[in-house]
Amino acid sequence: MTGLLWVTWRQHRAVVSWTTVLVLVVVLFSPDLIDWAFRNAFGAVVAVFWGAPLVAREFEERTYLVAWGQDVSPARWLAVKCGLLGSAAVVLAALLDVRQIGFTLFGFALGVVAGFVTRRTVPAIAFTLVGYVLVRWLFAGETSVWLFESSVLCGVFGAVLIPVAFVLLSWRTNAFRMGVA
Amino acid sequence: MTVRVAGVSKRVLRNCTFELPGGGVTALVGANGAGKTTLLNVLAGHLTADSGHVAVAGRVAFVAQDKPMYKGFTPLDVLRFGGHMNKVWDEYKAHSWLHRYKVPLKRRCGELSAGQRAHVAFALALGSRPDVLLLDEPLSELDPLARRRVVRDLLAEVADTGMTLLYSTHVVAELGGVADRLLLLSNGKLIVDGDTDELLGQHVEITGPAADQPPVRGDVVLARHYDRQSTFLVRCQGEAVAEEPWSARPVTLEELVVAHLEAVA
Amino acid sequence: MRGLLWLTWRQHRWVLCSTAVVVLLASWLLIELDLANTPGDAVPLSGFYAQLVQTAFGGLVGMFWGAPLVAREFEERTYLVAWGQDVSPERWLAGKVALLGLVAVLLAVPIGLGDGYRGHQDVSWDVFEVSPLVQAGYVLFGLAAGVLMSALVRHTLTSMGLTLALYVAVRMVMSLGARDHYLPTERVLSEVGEARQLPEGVQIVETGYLDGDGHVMGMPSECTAFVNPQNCIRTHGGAHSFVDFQPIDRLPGFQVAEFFAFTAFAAGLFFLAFLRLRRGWRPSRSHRRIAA
Amino acid sequence: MVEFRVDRASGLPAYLQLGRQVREALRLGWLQPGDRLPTVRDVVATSGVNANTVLKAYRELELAGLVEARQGSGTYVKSSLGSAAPEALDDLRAKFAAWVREARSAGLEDEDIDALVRAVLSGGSDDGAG
Repeated sequence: MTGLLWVTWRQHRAVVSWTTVLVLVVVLFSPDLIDWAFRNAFGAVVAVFWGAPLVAREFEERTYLVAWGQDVSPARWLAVKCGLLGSAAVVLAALLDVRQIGFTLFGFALGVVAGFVTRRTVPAIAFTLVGYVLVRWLFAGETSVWLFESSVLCGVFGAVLIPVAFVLLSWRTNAFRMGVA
Repeated sequence: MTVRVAGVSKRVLRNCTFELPGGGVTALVGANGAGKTTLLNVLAGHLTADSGHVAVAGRVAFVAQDKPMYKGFTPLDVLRFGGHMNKVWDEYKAHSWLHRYKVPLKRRCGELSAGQRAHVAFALALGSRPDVLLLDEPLSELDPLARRRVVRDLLAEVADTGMTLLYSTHVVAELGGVADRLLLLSNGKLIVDGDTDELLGQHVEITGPAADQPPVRGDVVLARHYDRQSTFLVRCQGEAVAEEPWSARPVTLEELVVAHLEAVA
Repeated sequence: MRGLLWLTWRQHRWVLCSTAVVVLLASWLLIELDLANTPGDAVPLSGFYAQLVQTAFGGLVGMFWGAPLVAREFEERTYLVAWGQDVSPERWLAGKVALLGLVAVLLAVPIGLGDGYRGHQDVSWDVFEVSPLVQAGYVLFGLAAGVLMSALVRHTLTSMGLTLALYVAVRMVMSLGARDHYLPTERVLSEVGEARQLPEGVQIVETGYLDGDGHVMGMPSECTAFVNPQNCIRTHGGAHSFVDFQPIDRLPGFQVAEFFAFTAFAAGLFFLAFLRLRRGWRPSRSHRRIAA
Repeated sequence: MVEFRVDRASGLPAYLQLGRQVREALRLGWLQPGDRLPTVRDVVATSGVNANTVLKAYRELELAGLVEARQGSGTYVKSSLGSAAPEALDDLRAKFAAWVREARSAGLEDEDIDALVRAVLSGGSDDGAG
């Protein structure tokens, strides 16, 4: 696993770092107006800059042939990356506002799926953005219209999207082949 | 058998069947769009065949034609990537390849030349100690000297480790003595699959007075008729003996491949 | 120029169409539903999100049109093709920017018309951004930011991020800070504690207290505890309370000022982008022409 | 030690080219019985020929009785091809060189000499008597 830790950090250190800095800046000293706007937009930022490029860039640069050509099976590669980046996103969202955790998870998962569907960065970002805003719009009405707090619902919706990503992955390549020693 | 392909169809590939023994060097030749890359991708596991069965024994390494690589990584990062992402990783082998071809280790791959990027891709592939190495037009970015040295290094690697090498190429003239097996693909179908030495022995070009059949037993691959003269490229089973006024000439690999491709084109 | 028209359309038609769809949908929501003055004054959700598109319009165009413009060419290495022709890189960029800018401004008109759910006042400071002119300024600025970041960073994802950051930052600084001070504010004085009469629909910029000789006096700390601290302030020498504001009739002028401010920014950024292009890249085929 | 050179564009299979070069070396006395042929790995590394081809060539030479593989230590030359003793070889070469000079002075080009020699070689016995 530590191998994938290094790979995930090496590939995504830039985007994770500046997002963290942004969150700290907003949390530590920002007037409440910006704070409110950023807090709600954080889910979109993670979706667009973390989720969408995760797979879309690999397809676009054709480096999926490198990433999924190693011993580590593509399924584990995706699982560990989503796990690491997902939990980092949750931690940052928790810093901002607990309600955002659900939305952020959903946004991230939506981005990954959009990456699989479009396989190009800019379209993936566009779909993710539109999808995120639409779903926030649907759920944002009366928060308890679906019996659950909307952010929890989004979180569940996001959790459902992750297996969808794995299904799409296995269509793309035999994702679950065991790493041959 | 290290690589077994039975009745595989995918995109343009139609019902491909062949087997590669371990430790052999096989050349995959074919016109553009004949399905070489698709076949290699299926063998590498990046594409799953629509029908048929593919079995590859052992570890597979695949280097695509455009040598894709993370442009933000330096060659050192790529070696670390190989180490982290593989159970079996031979840092020395990968590093010595980069050293031998003088690839700068600290510069980002995006800033390296195409040839250097190719060497980084080779180092990553060889470093994972594959049992089967699949290369899609490996020599296309290399200068003549590097090309010769890479062929020697790859063959030495095959000799040392008993690895099976399957590579696609357009430069047929350079196959002699390198590939001991030739697979010829034409729009998705395998039209020739044989040992290069046997193929050379079997094929002969017979020229003589105009006739519609050559004087020798064997199937005619290509026939050309002029007003008083005919030339036949024949693939015969046994020894090809041609008396006067016919004359027989041994055929080179390139002529053989071009003839087969032309016959089917 | 006709060649560039085809090229720009051929290369960017999907992103142009999808943006247009989103923008027109939002505009329709803002314009059409507003007339139907839906029951209840709460802002229906569609209105909120339409306003979201209206505010983010310039940024979206910057991110999706401007940021990939040059960066994508470098990432795919297609700049060798694009700038290897007889059209020089500068004219290539000028043509694309002109055409994209034109379409962006055209889209700014509908997005700027719908005043949506802001109480239907025809003229009010709340609907400052509801004006095609202002939206045109924003979108040109967004596009310029995208193109510059694209030329500087030459990496799509990063330039999208930087474009968004620059756009949000400048828009915040302008609308929260600078906009109120395009012209010096007018001041109305009144006795401490008396109700102030202000003209209709003003934009209040600053309120506070003046001491005896007319200097601005901060709220004395002791008085903060009182519910109505008037007499406490009087005792601490507070003579008058003042209100600085911008009268409503200045609104159109401010909108024009904001338009020129953002177009000036845009011009500056475009110039820098061209500079970066020319300095960073030799002239195209022309330099290969050997003197006859 | 012999250095193999494979002409990749020729119609002759590589393993036959290797065999021919070994036989040539034997005839010209560069390889003596008891010499060791280069290992398969060295031939692969120096002349870029794949291992199976080298093995095939060595096995073909072994079947022809020219070389023998000694377990674990490589392939050694067993018998020479030079039917004639080396001294006889030199004497014949001198005579032949004289003949070539004579032919050239008679105005024959190299191609004519080549065709003449090939005709005599393929003509076989009848010319011998004449």
